[in-house]
Amino acid sequence: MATDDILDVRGWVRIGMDSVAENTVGMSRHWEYTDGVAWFLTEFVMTIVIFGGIMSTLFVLLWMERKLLGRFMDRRGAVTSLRSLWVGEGGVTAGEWWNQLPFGTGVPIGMLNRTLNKVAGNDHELEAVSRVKNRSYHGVWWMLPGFFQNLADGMKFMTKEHMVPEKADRFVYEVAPFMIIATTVMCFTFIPLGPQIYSNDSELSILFLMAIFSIAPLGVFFAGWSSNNKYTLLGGIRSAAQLTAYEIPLLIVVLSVVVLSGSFNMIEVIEFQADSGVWNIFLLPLGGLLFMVTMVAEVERIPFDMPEAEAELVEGWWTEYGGMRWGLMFSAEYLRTYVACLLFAHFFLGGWEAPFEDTIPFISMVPHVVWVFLKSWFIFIFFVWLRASLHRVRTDQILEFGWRWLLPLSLVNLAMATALRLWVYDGINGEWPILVPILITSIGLALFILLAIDEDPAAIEANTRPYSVQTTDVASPGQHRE
Amino acid sequence: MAHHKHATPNFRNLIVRPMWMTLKTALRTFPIIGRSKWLQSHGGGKPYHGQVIDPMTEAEREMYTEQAHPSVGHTYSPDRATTDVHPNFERPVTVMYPYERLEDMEPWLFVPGNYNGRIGVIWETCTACKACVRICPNACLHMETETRVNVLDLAEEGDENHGHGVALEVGGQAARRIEGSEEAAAEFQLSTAHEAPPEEYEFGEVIDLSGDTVSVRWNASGTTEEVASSDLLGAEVDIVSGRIDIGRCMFCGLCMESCPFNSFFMTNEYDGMSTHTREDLWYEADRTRVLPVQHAEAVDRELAKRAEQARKKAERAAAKAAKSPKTEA
Amino acid sequence: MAEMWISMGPQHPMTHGLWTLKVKIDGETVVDTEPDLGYIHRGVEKICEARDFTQITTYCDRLCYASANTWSHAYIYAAEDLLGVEVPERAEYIRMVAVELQRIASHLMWLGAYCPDVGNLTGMVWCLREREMMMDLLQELGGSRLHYNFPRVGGVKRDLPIGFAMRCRAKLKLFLDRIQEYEAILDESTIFLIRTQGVGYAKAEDMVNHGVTGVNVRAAGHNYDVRWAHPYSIYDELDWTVAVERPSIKGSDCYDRYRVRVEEMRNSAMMVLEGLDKMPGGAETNHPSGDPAIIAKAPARAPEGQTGFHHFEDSRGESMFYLVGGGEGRGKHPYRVSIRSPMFITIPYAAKCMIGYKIADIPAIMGSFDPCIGETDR
Amino acid sequence: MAKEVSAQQTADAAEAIVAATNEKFGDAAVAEVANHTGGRRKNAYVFITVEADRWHDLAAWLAKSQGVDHCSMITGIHWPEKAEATWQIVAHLMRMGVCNPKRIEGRTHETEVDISNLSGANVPMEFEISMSLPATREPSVPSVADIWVGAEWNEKETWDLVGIDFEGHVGMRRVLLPHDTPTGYHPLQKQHRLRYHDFNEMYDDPQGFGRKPDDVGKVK
Repeated sequence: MATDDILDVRGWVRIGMDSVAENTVGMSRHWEYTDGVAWFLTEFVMTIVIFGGIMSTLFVLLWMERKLLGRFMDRRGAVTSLRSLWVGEGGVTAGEWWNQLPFGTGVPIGMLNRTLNKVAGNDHELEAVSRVKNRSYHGVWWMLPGFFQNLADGMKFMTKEHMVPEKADRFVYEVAPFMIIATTVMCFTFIPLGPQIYSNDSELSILFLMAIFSIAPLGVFFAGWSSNNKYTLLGGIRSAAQLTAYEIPLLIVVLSVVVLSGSFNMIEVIEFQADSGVWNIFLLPLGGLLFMVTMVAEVERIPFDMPEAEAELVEGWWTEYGGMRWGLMFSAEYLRTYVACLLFAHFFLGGWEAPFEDTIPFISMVPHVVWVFLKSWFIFIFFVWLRASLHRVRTDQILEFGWRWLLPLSLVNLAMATALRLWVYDGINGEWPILVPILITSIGLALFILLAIDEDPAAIEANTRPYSVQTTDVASPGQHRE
Repeated sequence: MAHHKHATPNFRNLIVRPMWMTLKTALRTFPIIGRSKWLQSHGGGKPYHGQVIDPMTEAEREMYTEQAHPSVGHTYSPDRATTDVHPNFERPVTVMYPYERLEDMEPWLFVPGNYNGRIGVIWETCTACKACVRICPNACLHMETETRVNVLDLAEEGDENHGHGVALEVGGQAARRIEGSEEAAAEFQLSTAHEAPPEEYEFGEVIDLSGDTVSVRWNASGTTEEVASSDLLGAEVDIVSGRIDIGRCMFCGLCMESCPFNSFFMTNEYDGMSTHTREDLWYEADRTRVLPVQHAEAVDRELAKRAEQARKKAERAAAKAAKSPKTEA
Repeated sequence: MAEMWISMGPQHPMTHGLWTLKVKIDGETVVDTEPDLGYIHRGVEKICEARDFTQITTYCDRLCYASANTWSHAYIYAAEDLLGVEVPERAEYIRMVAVELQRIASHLMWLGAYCPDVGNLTGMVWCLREREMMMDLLQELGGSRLHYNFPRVGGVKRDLPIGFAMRCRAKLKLFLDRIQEYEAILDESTIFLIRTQGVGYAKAEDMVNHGVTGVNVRAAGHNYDVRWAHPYSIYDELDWTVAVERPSIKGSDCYDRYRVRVEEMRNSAMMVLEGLDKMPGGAETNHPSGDPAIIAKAPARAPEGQTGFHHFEDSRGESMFYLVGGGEGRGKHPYRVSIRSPMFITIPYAAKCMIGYKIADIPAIMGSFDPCIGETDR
Repeated sequence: MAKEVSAQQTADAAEAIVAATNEKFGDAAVAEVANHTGGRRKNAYVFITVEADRWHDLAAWLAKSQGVDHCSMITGIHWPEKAEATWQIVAHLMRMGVCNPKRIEGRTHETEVDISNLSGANVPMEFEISMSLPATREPSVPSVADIWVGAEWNEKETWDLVGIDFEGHVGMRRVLLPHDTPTGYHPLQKQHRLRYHDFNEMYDDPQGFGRKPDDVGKVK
């Protein structure tokens, strides 16, 4: 059913698990369960593969965030390079901890350390750098300077103490982080990384995904309420209001994609885009834009950052958490951003289908999982770019924008999707006439450019401020005293 | 004072303009594309760091060559443009401190006389006048002084440095040997004694020098006494030890300005002054050193100045002596 | 939600310093506010009573640590009024250069702190990058980066260093281009305009009655500036226009205050460039530090009964020193030093201004008044 | 517009105010034109000495008729050795002439001020008003917070640091000193002397609450 791919992970795993099951259960007297056991083991191994793939590439996301944000702000971002693992002040070897390992297992580590110190040690051709014994700062670009900084930060959280606020609602306080983290990680079961790399291929996978994805706001509200801190309470309420306001337009946009692709199964959505040869972004440009905006609000990133607003709520609903709970919640936020990027890639950019799949000869040699990751990281650049350049919108402005603008637009988008599907796709026995995507994209681009260069000449010339500002009737200062 | 032309809240300003500006800033940091013209300063096309100029104009170069101003031979750009530590980053503003030092990159910020860094004292030329102790706002300078007879005064008649000691003058200090103090000092064993060494002189302030007798007010008792000038020796207040509480010092530079004998310098050293306890922040003479070159230069300058003053004073005394016999005769 | 008091306490990102703003909120709306100052009261007025006139400059540097030069010059003008000292022409020009560079650095520090208040970290890093350029210039003049101890009674500590004029012109011309980059991310960003326009209204007459002065009053549309109302230094010889916002009936809001400060940065840069050209004796010459061209002889003692005061246009408002002569040491120390801090009076007014707005507007409004707590608590 | 207010304009405005004040408050207040002694331009300003109890009337009159709209600073000075003028209060007022923009038929007008021909009541003017009280345990002066709200925090600070009370001041409290400072402790009074704290006692009990006898009860 899915396109054949040279990286048929599920096939290999299935074969491996079949032989395992036969040699074990098959030999015993419960031999008739062999197929069941093999199936279970395959699913189990595939889930681990997906989990491993996501967790390791999450560090790419974190690293991109720090370095890109640094570049947007005209600085460098984290630069500690891998060399710091074996380099210290003048080749110091951290007390040669490997000698404490039992049965001499530490010896090879010691040897490796010494050779690495000799090969890529402290000295450096630049006099200024070697004078202060280049403590792994001066990393060359292919050593990915700064990549392992996030790993180190993550491990640091494990060492931090977990303190519960004094009068906090203990049970809710402990449950909330795990609700957020568990549901966020569960989303990845329904997201395929490749044609044969998925942990679950159910008929209604998108429905499940969206359901699980929207449980986390409940955990956020629990965390905000239970930390017995006025600021976190405010943060929790703000996040509850914002996430409900943006859940509905998000679901409608996802519905429009499902309507266009004709099935609730994530893999079929991608197959539809592959078979019809047109990515959904060219059919529903408005849908793509709305999806991006609502996803930014869902994962509470800068333009819609009110629940965690530094300026007045310090850290919003996270404030009272410490240690690994805070670390996991921090990574849960980035996991949710990663889910958003992957969904955008699957819904709108044709999942694992290479840009010009059938035209370029050798492009199918590249395993499809590479395209999935490249597309989602490309989308993540937009998330970081938004964070670097926009300011924080006030809560009431967010809600007003959500209800008054996004909801109607998502309905318009849904209408467009149904019209496209029923009249255009089904009408002409099941494939897109080449003119339709070109027409829709050009109209969308024209509209965007028109809006982008629109200037209010009267406002420029009169140099007044046309913005009619609705302000609550402000009590004139000093009035409240009497 | 008009508003900014495009400051109207419309779709264009919602995302397009701010994101375009941050993109330009990001693209400028990449090595090759960062230099392209359309990326340069916003709407101006001028180089992003400003013109790279030679810091010394022609006129300045000849004027200041002899002081060898530190910025000779450096190129200058208003916003730091160069780094050799990080070649694959186009224009770093941040100075990667331990690996790059600002005084190597921008020496004109650390011209020795202008920068208020750690205090450096030439203890040899200090005459314990306590001008710096009085001027310090935070009272972080502490100085122990002692009234002593200058060793040159003890030279006998024939000795080659006779007559170079401190001359008696009004307001200065004078010393008279206490009877029997010579023998007591001779057999005093510093290593085995349990009490302080015996006083050899008693010191007093000279009130006036008219005629041959000198009226002195003894520091110890405060009584004034007429003493024959023959058995008086010149004495001076000398510094024994001084210390600076770097913990309190705010590096304002008033002590450097108030020192009449320019033996007080603010070196351009800004790091390496941290310690673990407040006691270690009390810097004795050993940690308030100045660079040897500067030290030697300052000592020579000061000694030359004092020799000049001594010579002028001797001439004046000679002239006065030459003039006064006329009046007597 | 019932009304509750939350305390935006001493350590809070909104406060730009160490003070508490207790806010009574009903849901998201601010109902009542109560400022609580005095956390870093160092008793500068009491210390100055035991220091002589040169030493007090170092304490006045530390009054407002973001604009040290403006405060030490405010004190020096008051001390010269007390001791009756005439300052040479070149020293006045050098002081004007130092004060205006410090005004730019202070406004840049404010803009850098204001951007994260409204949610954008990029603005902060850009503004502090430009502030580095200004601090380099002030480091050449004063000797260190933040506290300069630069003016002396009767003149300045040292003449413009060698090559300073060339570096100053180069940096200021570059700075005038860089301001446009801030405007691209602030003025031309709808979210910034939504967050600041129509927020924190303050009428001109209300403000003056409450003692608010300086940039905040000029933002309400009235052109009042101590530099032309009670002229001191050489502002009359430079052709500069005061940065005043266009008046609106509702008074000034956060966006007006932002506009006035950006315009003032441009004016100060132009003033310094012009001052360097018109410097008597040329900006390239370098007199030794005790030279009569840059410092005049000044009496060290002020007998009792002699008083001196001076209003000074600080980057945050109108600061003032009132000195009474005749302290210990036969007048070497002042008997009483009284310091008027513009922010000590503006912060209670700004706290009242917030009533009726949302919690998210508190940092926007408070930040737009540019509080500096060092001078508030003295 | 001209670049600054000329010395002549300031001097004439000062004369006018001094004449009006002397004529209105002949007995209670003595007004004169004084000049700054330092700086390039010896600006003129109005110096008034007034009796403490008539201070509120003078303030109200200045605010109403002379257009003084801004209380810059109120300073309290303690002269322990002068028996008849132990407590001196110096108020610095300012006439800024700042007004809301006028609104004529719906359009808000510029408040463009042509500095060169400023005259009479809208020339900016500095005032220094000094009043003193004989030696008393509770020096108090009528408060002007109701005329200029800006004076409210100045008066709080003056009471907090110098101990001069202001009748009619709503909500007098300590603003600069910690709230648990013992009552009657006002640091800027001359009996509190600055001491040099040597290194080992630098950080303990700098204000000397621990070492000094408790001031409870003794007001001054």
